[in-house]
Amino acid sequence: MTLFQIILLIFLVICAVSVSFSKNLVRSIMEFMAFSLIMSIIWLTLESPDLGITEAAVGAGVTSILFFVTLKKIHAIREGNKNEEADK
Amino acid sequence: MKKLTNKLLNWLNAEDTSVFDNAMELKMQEPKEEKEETVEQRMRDRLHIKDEVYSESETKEVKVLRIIYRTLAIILCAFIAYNLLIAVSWLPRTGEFDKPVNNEVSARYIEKGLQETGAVNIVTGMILDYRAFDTFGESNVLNIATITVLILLRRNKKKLPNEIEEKENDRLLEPKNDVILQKAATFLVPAIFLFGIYVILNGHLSPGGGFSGGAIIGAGLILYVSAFGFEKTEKFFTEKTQKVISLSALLFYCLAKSYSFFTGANELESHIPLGKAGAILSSGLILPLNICVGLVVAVTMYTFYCMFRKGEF
Amino acid sequence: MTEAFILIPVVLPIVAGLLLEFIRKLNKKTMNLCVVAVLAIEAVLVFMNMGKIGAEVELFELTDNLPIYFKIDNLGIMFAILMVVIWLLAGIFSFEYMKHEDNERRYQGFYLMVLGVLIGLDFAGNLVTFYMFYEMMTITAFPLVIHTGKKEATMAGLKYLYYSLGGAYFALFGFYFVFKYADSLTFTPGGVGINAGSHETLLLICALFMIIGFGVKAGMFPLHAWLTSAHPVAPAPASAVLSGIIVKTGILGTIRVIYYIFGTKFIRGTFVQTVWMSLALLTVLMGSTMAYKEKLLKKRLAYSTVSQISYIMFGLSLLNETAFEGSLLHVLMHGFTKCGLFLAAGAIIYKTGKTKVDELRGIGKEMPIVIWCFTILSITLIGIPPTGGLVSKWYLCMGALKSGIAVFDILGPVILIVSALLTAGYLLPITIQGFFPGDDYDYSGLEHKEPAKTMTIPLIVLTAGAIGVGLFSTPIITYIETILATF
Amino acid sequence: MGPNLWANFGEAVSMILFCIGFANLLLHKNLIKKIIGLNIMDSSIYLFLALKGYIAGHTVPIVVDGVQSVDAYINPIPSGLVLTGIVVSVSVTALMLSLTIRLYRRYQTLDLDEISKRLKKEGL
Amino acid sequence: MDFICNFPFFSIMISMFSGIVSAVLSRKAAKWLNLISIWVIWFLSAVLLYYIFGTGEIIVYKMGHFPAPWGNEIRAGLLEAGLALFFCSIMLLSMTGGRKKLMGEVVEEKHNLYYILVDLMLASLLALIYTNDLFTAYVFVEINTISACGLIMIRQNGRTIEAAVRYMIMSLLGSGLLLMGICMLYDITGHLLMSNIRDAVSSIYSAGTYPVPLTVTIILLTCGLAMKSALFPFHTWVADAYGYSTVSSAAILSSLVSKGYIILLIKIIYRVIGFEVYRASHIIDVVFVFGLAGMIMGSISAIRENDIRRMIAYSSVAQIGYIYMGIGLGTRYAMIASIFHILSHAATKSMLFIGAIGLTDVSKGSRHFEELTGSGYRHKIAGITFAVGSLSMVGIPLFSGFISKLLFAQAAVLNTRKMLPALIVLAISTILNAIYFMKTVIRIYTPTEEEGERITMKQEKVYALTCICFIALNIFIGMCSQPIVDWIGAGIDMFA
Repeated sequence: MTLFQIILLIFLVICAVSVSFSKNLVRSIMEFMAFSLIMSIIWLTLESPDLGITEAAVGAGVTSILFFVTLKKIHAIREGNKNEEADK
Repeated sequence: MKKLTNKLLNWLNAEDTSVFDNAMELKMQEPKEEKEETVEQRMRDRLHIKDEVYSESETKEVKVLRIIYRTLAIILCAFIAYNLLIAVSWLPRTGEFDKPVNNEVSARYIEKGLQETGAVNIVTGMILDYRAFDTFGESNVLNIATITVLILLRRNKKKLPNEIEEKENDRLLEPKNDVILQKAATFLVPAIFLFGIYVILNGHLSPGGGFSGGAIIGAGLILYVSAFGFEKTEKFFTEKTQKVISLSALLFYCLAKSYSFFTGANELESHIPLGKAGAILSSGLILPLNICVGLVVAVTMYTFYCMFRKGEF
Repeated sequence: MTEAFILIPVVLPIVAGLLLEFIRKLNKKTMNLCVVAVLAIEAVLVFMNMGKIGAEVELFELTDNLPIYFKIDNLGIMFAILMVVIWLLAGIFSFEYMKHEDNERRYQGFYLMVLGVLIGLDFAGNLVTFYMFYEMMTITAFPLVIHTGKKEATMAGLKYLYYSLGGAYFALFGFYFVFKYADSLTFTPGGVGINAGSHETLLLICALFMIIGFGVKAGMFPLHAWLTSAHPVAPAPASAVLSGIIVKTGILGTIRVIYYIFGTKFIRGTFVQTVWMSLALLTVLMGSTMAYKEKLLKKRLAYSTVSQISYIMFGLSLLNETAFEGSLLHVLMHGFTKCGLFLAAGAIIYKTGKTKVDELRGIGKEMPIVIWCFTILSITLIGIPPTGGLVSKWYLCMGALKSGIAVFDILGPVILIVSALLTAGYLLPITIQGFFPGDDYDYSGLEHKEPAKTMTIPLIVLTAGAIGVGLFSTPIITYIETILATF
Repeated sequence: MGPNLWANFGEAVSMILFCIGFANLLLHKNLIKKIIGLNIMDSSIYLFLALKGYIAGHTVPIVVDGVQSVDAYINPIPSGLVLTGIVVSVSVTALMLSLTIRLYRRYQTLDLDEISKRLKKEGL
Repeated sequence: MDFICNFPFFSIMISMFSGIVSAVLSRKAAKWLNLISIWVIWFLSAVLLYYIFGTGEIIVYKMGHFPAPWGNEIRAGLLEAGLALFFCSIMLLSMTGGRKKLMGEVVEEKHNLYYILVDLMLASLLALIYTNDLFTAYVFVEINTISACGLIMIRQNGRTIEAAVRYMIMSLLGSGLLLMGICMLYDITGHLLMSNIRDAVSSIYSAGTYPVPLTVTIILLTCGLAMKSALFPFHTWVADAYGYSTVSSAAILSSLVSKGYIILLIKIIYRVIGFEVYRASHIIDVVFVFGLAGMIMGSISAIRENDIRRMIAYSSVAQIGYIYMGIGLGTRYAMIASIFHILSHAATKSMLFIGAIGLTDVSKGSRHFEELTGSGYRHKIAGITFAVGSLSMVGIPLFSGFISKLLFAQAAVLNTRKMLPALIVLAISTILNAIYFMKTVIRIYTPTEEEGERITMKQEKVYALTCICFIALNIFIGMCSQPIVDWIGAGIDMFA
């Protein structure tokens, strides 16, 4: 287990925890995308590129798109931006 | 540090997305999006519910129940984590060769896989030839997921749809001419398609395969739609297209696999040439099956997107 | 396969009842004719079965070594005859009475079905068959209880159902254990061999459970409350058979379990016997006192049923021959008497609509036959010589004295006598008030309210039967001794 | 604790991720968070599997110039299983998201407790 | 190899094929295809059962050109074939019984989708019964879950959507645990085929290597399947899901879906872990305790309900508790009792749902007890069906419920350590059953003066026929239980 992999794994944990901590749904979905990307990189380092490609295409791609569409449907994105403006 | 602990506590009590403090997804639509009286009605409901939740009468039991539930859940999670970690600590070491996992099964896949399936990519050969039944079930999972999404989000044309569905339809927002997006899409979409087709066709030679390629093509379609709007795609992709493509692909899959299962089980000789290893047209059924899976996946992804966006094709 | 004929009396009424439920167009007269015909045929069949003692038939197996199995023995045939006779009489009575109730068809149909189930109960050859018919009886008798469909009737019916099912589950609970430890579940006189091994106490507890469970039907003390609320609400003929017959099935179950499965040796001298006896005596006393305090006529009779049935329970709990004879005699006697009393009450209610005891002043002048029958039956129940009550109670007391169990051999007879006095106290005043309403009573308002023949004749027959049991008690005793001889 | 905890660092991490996802699924009231937790749970299991197949020093199971010996390639089975699993999880995710949309259209909220309260109030 | 040996494979493929094709068919065509395929599978399973009875040997069928540890494999013994037959018949009866309701409750253009769901559900159930490979089992468990969710929310009102969400969350937790267990098992044994895993596990167990991971694996598998099959603490979704979905969905869900998971658990116990190893692990006591708790709590919450269908749903929670109690007793006899109870409960519960829907039809569509008063007179056959089902649930002799209670009691008596709690809880829960079912039956048969619409048998011939078939099935199970018990015993012996 190389140092690189270990760092990636730690990143993974950080992403997962911050997903559940972040108040803003858009942010948490961003973090989930990062999670999937890191996961695909880990799989590439684990000598299984099939999984890497698939995860990158699905987890980071289609799933996140579906998440965003859902957020738009439930009127979370607009409100979320408003909140951020309010924070500023 | 203190902030962190607070955050942790919040997380444990799940107060971060509580109903009533600034949780954005619980705000209601703008009044202009719906009739006044419905808004007032819902406001009244909301206030009423608020009273119900936080009125002195109910607060205690509700809170107690929540606390009990939370504590139980946390205890459960901690218990599971502890056990799993202990179990992991007893498992065979990662990355070493002499483990029960590396037994005659994987050995045969690796050593005879090329001759028996004709696939250079052993993983593809395994999932599409050795353990094809699982993969068949998997594509059926996709199929049935599509069915459920259709059931849920499909707008039925018979009875006139209610105003919420009307407003949910994103076709109202079109056309949106985003020049940058369209320019980028004109370059990107063909490349994405080509890449996806390459991945599908070389599924048995190189990493990837039907599923990833299909997902890539689906993503390309989605990008195309979001750049150029729906009326472009509605020209070539309708409900009929989806039905025909997925039906034919799955049907071919079903029949081909049934044929090979049947011949295999009854010790008949299946007349499917394996071809020369390494060529595109090789490895028997794997290439067409890859294509089928790719088609199904691409269509499914695009169907998901359409359904989510506007509830129709 | 001629043996299978013994099942005809079981099947016939059930089929007839079901037909009656489903055939719509059938005017009252023909229906009553059919019912009485079925009852008569039934009686004949049962009497014919007397010749077939020892006949047995096995239908099918529920699970391995749990067959549905019928066998005719003396005890069963005796109960069967009692049931079928009383059923016939009460049936005839009901034709007139049910005129002022609606949907007769349902009533008569279930009435027949219950009879069939009861006969099956008598002929049941092993515990599982017995239990099956016991449950079926509980279910089929239920419509009779709630027949009037009033709210209190439904409530009483619910009470009846829950108590009975609960009691049945008590019995079932013991049944599970017996099924493991007993050699077989077939009723064998003197008890099947029970190889308890180290689980003696467990099995004794099971025996107690089963006694209590069947005691529920017999209205024994801890679970008697259903009886006094269920019997009064039912229409009079139904309550007559309920409290004359159906409570007896509890007795039959107890006899079957104790004398035919566990065996008297297994129980004698254990705490089970003590608890059983004390419960029975408690019930005797409590029942009579409650009856004494009660103002409603039918309810008073129901309480008296509670106490009288516990006489039988007490006799059984003594576990010796004399008491056993006394109990069976009391079964017959009480069957006739209580059925007659309820019918008389029904006749009174039917003609005058009076339900309270105080309203019955001068009733004897209005319907003399009914009240005479009532009087004779009361005397029988109290046990004034030369009626049947005396004989059975005499045997019970003798058995108690013979049994030589500390305290109870004295306490038992005392309590029996006290309760007999109480019985006199709560039954005779009706007669006295009925015939001698006192000087201030104006005889002007009297008119002749004698009910129709179909009501009086069964009453008279029952009275005659009650007296007959007293007069010809010797042949009955000899018959019972044949039963005892098999132990 | 057994001897191999540090050697199985990756598996340990995947287990922790599993439990984080589990806790998300149990504790969050917001459906979107629940769904993300579900995804995290699944992909942690797939990480576990992929680590199981990994053998240090071996390469991708794609036959290059005819070398077909066990000590050249990693174990192909877990990769196949994970491929199947990813499909399942994406289908389930899509289903859950569409359920979310419907739920929001009906109740204008994503909080199951509040929804059940409103149901109690409406009494249907 | 005989041609009949293809039948398990045929039955799975036929249902999947009809599921795929129905997508483009019209409503009627889909309905007929569904009906025909179920019938065909029924006949295939019947022939298969007969054949296996004749030869008395297990059919092992390799899916593809490669033998077992490399390719997939399905395996059919006595128990599998019989269960397939039984599930087909229950599915058939539930569909025919609820079809009229379906017309009213589901949007007309989504009917063929409903039939697709049912087909794939049947396919997944058959695959769960027949498969001999753990990962295949997982994939089909997922199909089962998704199609069950579809069955719940095909009738779209707020309740069903919410119920579907709750159901999905609970069962996804369950399948996560299940998958994790499978992976760990794969790691310590290196196999995915059930037979090989059992050999490996027994060698591991005797050699004493990996004791901890083995225990954790057993815990994970059991918890996952228990969660999915609505064992007591995880039953929150049951009431809404069974209570508000369309009736054939409710019948299928309550009588087949959860049972499919339990069948899988039993397969895992016998064919993967090995009965002895499983009994040696202490998870079995936990299962026992949860089963007892479910028996009590389910009945109590059923008593508190005043909505007939929710009441039935809660009672099925209690019945699931019975089954797990039997598994927890941990003897062969108790396992036979559990499987018998799976059969009898499947028959009875679907019957109750079908009867209840008939009753609610004649009481202005309301399912509350006040409205139901006297509905037994307004709709005769439905009333009789419901009454028979209730009697069977209460455990009156002649009906199937009595036999299963009897078997449970015998099994409990044979197990000295757990005898007393099992028997006491059995008695209590039986009495509770009696309380709420008898209450309902009396309510149904309490005459009322107010005249509702009446429905006679002639108006609904199919429905009446279905009800009669249900009653006949129930009484058959109740009276001819001995051959069934022998068959189950033989099937369990074939497992090992």
